[in-house]
Amino acid sequence: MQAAYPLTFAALLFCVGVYGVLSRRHAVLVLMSVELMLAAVTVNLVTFGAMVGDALYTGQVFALFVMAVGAAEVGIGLAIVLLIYRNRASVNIDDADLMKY
Amino acid sequence: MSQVAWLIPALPAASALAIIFFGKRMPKGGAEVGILSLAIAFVLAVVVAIEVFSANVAAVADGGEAFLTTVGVELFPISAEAGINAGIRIDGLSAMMFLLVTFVSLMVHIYSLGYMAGEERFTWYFGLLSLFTMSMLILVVADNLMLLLVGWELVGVCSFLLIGFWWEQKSNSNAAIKAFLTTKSGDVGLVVGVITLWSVFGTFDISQIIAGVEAGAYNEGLLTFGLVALVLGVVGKSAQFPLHTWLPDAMAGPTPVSALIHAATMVTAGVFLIARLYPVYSAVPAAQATIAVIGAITLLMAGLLALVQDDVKKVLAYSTISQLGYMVAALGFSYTAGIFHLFTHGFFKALLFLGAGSIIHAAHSNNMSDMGGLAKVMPRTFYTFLIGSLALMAVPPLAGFWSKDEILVEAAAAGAYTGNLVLVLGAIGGAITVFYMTRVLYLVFAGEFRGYGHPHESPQTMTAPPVALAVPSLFIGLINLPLPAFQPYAFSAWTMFSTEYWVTHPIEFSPLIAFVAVTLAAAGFVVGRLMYRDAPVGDADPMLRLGLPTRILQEKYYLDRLYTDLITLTLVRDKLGAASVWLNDRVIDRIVYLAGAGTVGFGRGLYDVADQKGIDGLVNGVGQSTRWSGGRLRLAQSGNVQLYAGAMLAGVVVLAVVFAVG
Amino acid sequence: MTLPDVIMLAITVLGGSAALLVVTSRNVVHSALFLVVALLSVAGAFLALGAEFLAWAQVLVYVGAVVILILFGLMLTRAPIGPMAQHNELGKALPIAVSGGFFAVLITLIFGSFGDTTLELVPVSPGMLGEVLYIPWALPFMALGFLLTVALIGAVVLARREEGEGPLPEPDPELADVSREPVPTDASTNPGVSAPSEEPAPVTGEVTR
Amino acid sequence: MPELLSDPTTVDLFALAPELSVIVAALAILLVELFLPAERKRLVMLIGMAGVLVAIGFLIALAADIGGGSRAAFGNAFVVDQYALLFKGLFLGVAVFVLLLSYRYFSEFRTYQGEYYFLLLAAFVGMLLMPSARDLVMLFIALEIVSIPGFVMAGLRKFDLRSNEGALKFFIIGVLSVAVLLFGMSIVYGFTGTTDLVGIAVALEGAERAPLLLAAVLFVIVGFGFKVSAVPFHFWAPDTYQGSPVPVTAFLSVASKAAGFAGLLQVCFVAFAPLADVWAPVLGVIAVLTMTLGNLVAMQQTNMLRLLAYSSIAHAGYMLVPFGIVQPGNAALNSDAFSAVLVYLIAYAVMNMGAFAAVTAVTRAHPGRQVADYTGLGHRSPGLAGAMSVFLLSLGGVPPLVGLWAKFYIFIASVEAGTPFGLFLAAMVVINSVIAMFYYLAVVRTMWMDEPLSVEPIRPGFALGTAVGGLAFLTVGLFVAVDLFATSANLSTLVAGG
Amino acid sequence: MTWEELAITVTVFLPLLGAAIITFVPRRHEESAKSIALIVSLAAFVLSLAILAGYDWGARGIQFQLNVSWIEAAGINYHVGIDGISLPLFVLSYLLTFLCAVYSYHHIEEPGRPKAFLALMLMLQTGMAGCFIAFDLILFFVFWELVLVPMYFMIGIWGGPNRQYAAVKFFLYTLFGSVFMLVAFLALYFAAPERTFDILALQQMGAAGEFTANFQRLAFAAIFLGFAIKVPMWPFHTWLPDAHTEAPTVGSVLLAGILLKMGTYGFIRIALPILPDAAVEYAPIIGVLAVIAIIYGALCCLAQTDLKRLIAFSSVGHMGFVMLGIATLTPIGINAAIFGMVAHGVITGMLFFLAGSIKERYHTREIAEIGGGMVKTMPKMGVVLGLTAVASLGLPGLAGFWGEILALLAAFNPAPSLVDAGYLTLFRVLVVFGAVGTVLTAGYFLYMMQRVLMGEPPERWSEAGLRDISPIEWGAWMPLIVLTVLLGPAAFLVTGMTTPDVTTIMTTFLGG
Repeated sequence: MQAAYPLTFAALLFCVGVYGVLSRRHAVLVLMSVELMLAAVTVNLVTFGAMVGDALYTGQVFALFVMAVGAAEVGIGLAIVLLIYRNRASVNIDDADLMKY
Repeated sequence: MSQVAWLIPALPAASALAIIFFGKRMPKGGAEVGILSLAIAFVLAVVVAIEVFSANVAAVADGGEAFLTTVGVELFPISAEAGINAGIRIDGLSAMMFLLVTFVSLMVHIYSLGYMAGEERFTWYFGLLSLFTMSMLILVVADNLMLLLVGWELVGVCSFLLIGFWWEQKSNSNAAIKAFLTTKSGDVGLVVGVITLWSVFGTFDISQIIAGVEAGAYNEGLLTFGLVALVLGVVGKSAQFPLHTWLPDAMAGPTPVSALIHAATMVTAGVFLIARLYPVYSAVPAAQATIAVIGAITLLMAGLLALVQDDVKKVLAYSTISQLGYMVAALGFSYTAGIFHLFTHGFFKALLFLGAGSIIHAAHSNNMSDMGGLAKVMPRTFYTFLIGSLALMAVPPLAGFWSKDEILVEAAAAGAYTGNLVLVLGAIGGAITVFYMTRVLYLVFAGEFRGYGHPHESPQTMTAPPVALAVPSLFIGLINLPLPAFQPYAFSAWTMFSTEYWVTHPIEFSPLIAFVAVTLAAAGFVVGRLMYRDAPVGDADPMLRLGLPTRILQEKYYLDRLYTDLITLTLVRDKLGAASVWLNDRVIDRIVYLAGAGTVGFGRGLYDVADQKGIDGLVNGVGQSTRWSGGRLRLAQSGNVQLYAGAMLAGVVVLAVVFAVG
Repeated sequence: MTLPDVIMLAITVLGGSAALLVVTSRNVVHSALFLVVALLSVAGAFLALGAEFLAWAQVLVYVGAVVILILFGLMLTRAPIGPMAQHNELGKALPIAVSGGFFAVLITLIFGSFGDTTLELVPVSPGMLGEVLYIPWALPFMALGFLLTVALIGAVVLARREEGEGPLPEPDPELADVSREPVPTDASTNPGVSAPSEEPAPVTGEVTR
Repeated sequence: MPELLSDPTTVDLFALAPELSVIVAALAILLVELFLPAERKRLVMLIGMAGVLVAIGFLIALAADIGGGSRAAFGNAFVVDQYALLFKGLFLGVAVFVLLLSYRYFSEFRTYQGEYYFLLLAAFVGMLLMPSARDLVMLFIALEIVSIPGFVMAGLRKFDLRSNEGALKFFIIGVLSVAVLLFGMSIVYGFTGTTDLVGIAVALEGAERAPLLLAAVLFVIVGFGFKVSAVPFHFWAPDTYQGSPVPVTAFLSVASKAAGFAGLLQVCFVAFAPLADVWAPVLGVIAVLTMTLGNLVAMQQTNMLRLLAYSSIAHAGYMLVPFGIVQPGNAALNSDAFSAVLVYLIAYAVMNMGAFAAVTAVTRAHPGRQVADYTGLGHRSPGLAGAMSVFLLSLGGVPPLVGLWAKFYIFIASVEAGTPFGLFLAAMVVINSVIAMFYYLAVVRTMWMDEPLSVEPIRPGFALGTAVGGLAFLTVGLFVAVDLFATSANLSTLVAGG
Repeated sequence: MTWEELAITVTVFLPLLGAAIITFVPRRHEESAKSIALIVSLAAFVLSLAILAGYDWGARGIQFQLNVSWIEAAGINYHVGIDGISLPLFVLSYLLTFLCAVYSYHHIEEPGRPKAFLALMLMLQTGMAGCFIAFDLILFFVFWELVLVPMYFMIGIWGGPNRQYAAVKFFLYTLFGSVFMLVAFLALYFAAPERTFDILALQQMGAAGEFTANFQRLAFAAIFLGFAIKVPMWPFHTWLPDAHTEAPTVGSVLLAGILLKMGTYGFIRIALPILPDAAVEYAPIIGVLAVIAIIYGALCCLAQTDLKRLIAFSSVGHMGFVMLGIATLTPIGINAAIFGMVAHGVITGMLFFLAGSIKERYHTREIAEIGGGMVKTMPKMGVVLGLTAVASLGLPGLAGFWGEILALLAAFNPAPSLVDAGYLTLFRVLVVFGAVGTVLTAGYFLYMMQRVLMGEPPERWSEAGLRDISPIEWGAWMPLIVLTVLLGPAAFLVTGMTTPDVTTIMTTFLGG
């Protein structure tokens, strides 16, 4: 299998995630996009793990860790979003500009 | 005895300290300490003089070396090899000066008892007098130029304090400041001169300098520059032309002060300095020529000014300047003539000033216009004043004749351009002197009293000193009779600095010059008597009706206006001072302030323009955002987290490209 | 073009489009569903690459737990069922520029250096992975455990409702303009202690250039 | 690369002692807090403090034990050497003071005090792991352990919208940069085949410089750049500092920034050392941008915390300067640059923590956090104002205080580099410190030379008082004894140890 | 550690210790702070006298030397010692601080708070004294900057009307200068064959010509800027009038008495010996700037209406003479400079004390408002002011004279290396201008004395019953008055100490 394909898939996912983070109004959507980016990283890691083929399967172990951390971050992200929602009844990131300059 | 001659300056110093600290509590307010100390000093001076003069006479007789003792100690090192030291140098000249200074100062002390009686700051006055005498004696006795410079400036400050004694009136303190600043500007020359001599000979010590000159190993041009610079100092201190304007104004001080300072001692300091360095001057003809010329100009210029003065003290002041001109001119070519005239002039000019003091005290005014007819009322003062005037007018048997005549003889002997100039101007000057003194005599003593109140003879203390001074005015001339037989025992021998100079420069008597001088004097007397017999005063005074010349003389050749108004007050203080302050506050300070404010401004500017216009502009330029109204956009920190994220990732992308390429 | 290549390409197309739909769909719930498809395609990629354990882990963790969590999140924040304006005030210009730029850079670089390398796939069994995981990678593994507990507690602290104890969140007056019904407050809960709340410095105070 | 362990049982627990004691303390706090009544909950901090002190005890024992050498655990994935000990000492020291700061501040929150201390200690565990981690995976996890509690703590003032907003911004930017970091790490792993730092360095030595690899190196640096708040990644700092509770701001500006630098140091000076000629100039430019922007914007601030935020960004700029002058292969210069960063970090930690301690004291009396609250503080409570002046002047680099040495070392390193770029950096440091003097001096001036708003003095209370006093003493004391930590911080142990 | 080595460190850091003690004095009995300050400054002064007594006048080279490493990572060591050049200023700084402590027993400007004021003063003293005994460039730099903060606070809090502007100006001016100086020190550190900050070692290297010509030119330029701002030399002096007029009395006494001397001392100790070739190149420039300062300072004084500002500008003039002495690069010149510094410290310190007391009684510094006649209203104060003013204008027989005359003397034939470089005529022109400067100085001082001392006192003051010099003031001023009079004839007190070491330092320039 050509190594480039999974890598392109990962890159595609990553960039779509970036687009999602920058453009969506809804905070939860931003979280979803972050998940996409992390998923992209895991694909990348597995591909490189296969390519390198080292005894410790570093790639795959690392991917596993990334997934765990991703899950943890979603948890925190949602907690923050809920907190903001309860205080302001709106999860629109544009309003979050109380502090500036 | 000369080893311990340093006592002479020490005595007045001790008395000065005593008076300043304990004067108030003394019965006579400190005056008695002053007089006592000076009396002892005078006695010591006489003893030293006898020792020195006899030694010199002996030296002349058996062809030995002139008397000279120097005792010195190093005060402090200024570099590994050089140092500043203080010491005394006793020779004929200093012995003579001891006599003159201590005697005149003693007379002034006694005289001041009466004159200054009842003065609020009586003790402070006597303290200053002692302080002044001390500094003059330091100047006289100093064995190195640096100590001489110290004495020189101390004398300047004391004269400032004495002239400005009644400093309540602004005019007095103005006069004092004027005196001090003019002499101080002269001192610039002195300082530069002393430094030049130091750099030429590598030492301040006078004897080493003289030895250096005789040895002949020195840089000719630099030495000339140094000596001419010293002359500038002399011009300032001895009130020669052009720095003479301060002396007449210095009359603002008490008269005894004028007598002491502006007749006998301080003003002669300049002449003394040239005499002290005579061997050096004689080695540099250019320097001697300058001296002669300056002396000649001064004696004539001052003499003319004396003609139009109404204030008796001002007349005497200008006459002093004129006589100093004589001395300086004399030193152009003859050592003995110069210092002899200095010696004699000291006595009779002090006498005249003390007399003038009594007159003013009696007439309660300085101006001759409200005096007159005082001969009858104040016989003792009149006779002593007369003797003084006759001596000044160089009437033959008296002191003035011998010393002034000697100058003319020496001038004639010297010949050449300067010698003849001094001879001619000297003679004319003599006539003018006689003329203005007769004017004074007639205006003050002849005719009726024009002032208010009724004058009376001064008390004993104020008439005794003039009498004491009258004696030397009468007979002092004889000590230097120009007869060859008498010369080895005469004044010239006493004060010579080297025997071979005494041999090569004898004192002769030329009947022709004597005759011419006396006839001129007589003519001056006759004209003076004619004009002033019936004491025409005020605008009736013939001299005041000469039109332009009178005005020029009254305006003192406009020199005063040039100095005080133009240079010191307007130009220096107001214009330059203000200009430099303006430069300081407006220009330099402003530049720095702008630099300081600049950075803050630059910071703010950078922050306003680059920071938020720059990055925001770029980001928004790309996005054709509809909702991004002008109001909302302000600064890069716009609070919108996605903008942050966007800016950050844009940065990452740019950096990635740079890295990839890099 | 071997079989695995074909599979991989298919997965790329499927996953890519699903991801695009996640970020572009107007309806939030639809995005969540498309997210599931995207993550499943990732699991497929793992299988294609021989990481079998990872694939199932992916399905279990992401698709199972995370997406459900996100759906709960949407529900709790009462996200509107219908379509909503998706784009924030930034508009689409910046995001497209940045992500497009990123993608272009990455693709060129990837093909630059890995264009021709081929992977010979050695399937990694869960046993082999497990063996490696608990000895050499023991420290990161334990640390990760600790990390998860911390994240858990952090999330609980933030998300917990506060009426029970501690200072009640008085609405920030300066945000009075924001339409929100006040949270029911019973005055009895917290006696005297007043929290050092941020006294409402006027907005202009806060905002100075 | 943690090679295969022959004998799994020999896990060297002693090496992990400091981390373990802190973890135990954290967990103990969680348990004990349940049984304490509301007003007694603040005593929980004492347990935390005990844990930290025990950790310090272990640290000293470890230092005595290895004395210069190193001690590996988990197949040298976790190495304890002089470099690691220095950093752990710094972190634990900072932990003591953050705890002191939080004691009174959080006692009023009455609710989640236990959780706060747990999160705080957890973050410190992460930091303790960071310097000993010698491979990318462990670095990433340690970084996460530090960041995640940071996100939570930043939002702890739940009733205050600013705090939530700060947390949100911190979270989004944080997660984004972690994603970029991971992406970079994966590519680096792809190229070098290993995640062990020294292994990477060895692999990079020979490898030809593929553009993707260079980009990956950048991505990894970006991850740490965020933590250190260097310029393009600094946007979160001002808002988060202002929003979060003051002790947390202190924690963020000192502790997590130090952790960022610990990671960056290892990554740049060890892993990517061969590529130094690529990333050094870029970091140098970033350093200058960070310094200048930080100082210039700080000049305009009127909110005290935002001022300190921009000031800490500026200081991050100063600390990045040595990264800009690294030259591949020039070991002497690199080790000087390395120790310059360490010295600056330690000095910065002391003076900045002090400044925040003083700000905490003042914020309790003036929640407005405006710079104007400090006018006339000198008359109200001279001790506090004195300490604050010491910290601010030290941040400005005035001599009798440790700040001078910090800048001095940076200065020496950049002048020693001899390259025109080094001199340019040195000049920028000089200009920036003069500009910085403007706003530090302005605050000091308002404290002493203006009339106070109200006369009643500000009582910082015992815990905070000791923190402020202790740090002030350290700021002056370290000036004299700068030698203590200056020599021990050198590159050789790190490179050899790995 | 024998007393020999410890003496200096104890003497320098005792005031700092005193300052610390004072800060812990509780606010209730703040008055006791004054007595503590008095005791500490007296003890420090006595110690400095002990060092003076123990100092071997004949010997050359450094005595009481202590050289222990401080930060070996950067090669900085705590190298202290004292030699003929630094001893007079060292002792003078202790004398002035002690007198200031006595003076501030009753005279602390309006925000009061003696605790803070005295602590700052003692801290200032450590900084000042430290500068003169440091023989390591960085140690010198640390003491140099240590002085900045206390003086900034002193001017900023206890100063006159626009004190804050003056304080900031003072702080940033000196900071700006010192930054350049630090760059130069580092350049020296790196250029030296084996890297060291030690001044003595660098002097040997300088003499041996280790540094290339244009390196020396650049390094000297930077060092020149740092010191010139402090002296202050002509174009950099604009901070001085503001700082002096706004500073409290004690502040301006110490500022004029000692702080200005740190700049000139720096030239003698660091700039000249370490960079001899550059010194020769820069000497004429320094000479010209010095003479401009003399003339410019005098002219500005003529136009001043504020008594304290007049004294400040007079310092610019006097420091001009000191710098002229230094510019000659001859032993006599340096001797003149050091003597000038000590004399200026004593005289101007006294003048500022007087100005402070006059302001306290007349509540104004405007000469016009004082209106003259002070000798009548306050005779003792008048006489003392008169004496000090006369000493300041350089009356021989008092302290001010030797500094000026010896500087002119030295400038007349500067060092052989300068003569070979063809600057002989330039220096001789400078001598003439310097002499003219003395006349201008005499001018403005007499003009000041006329307006303040002489004339009839306006009735507003004559009945105001101004009290004359109080015992506290006598106590604070008597040593200075005695010194002003004593240093005239007994100048060996200073030159005796300085001559041996000055000759060693200046040998490099003696050349031929």
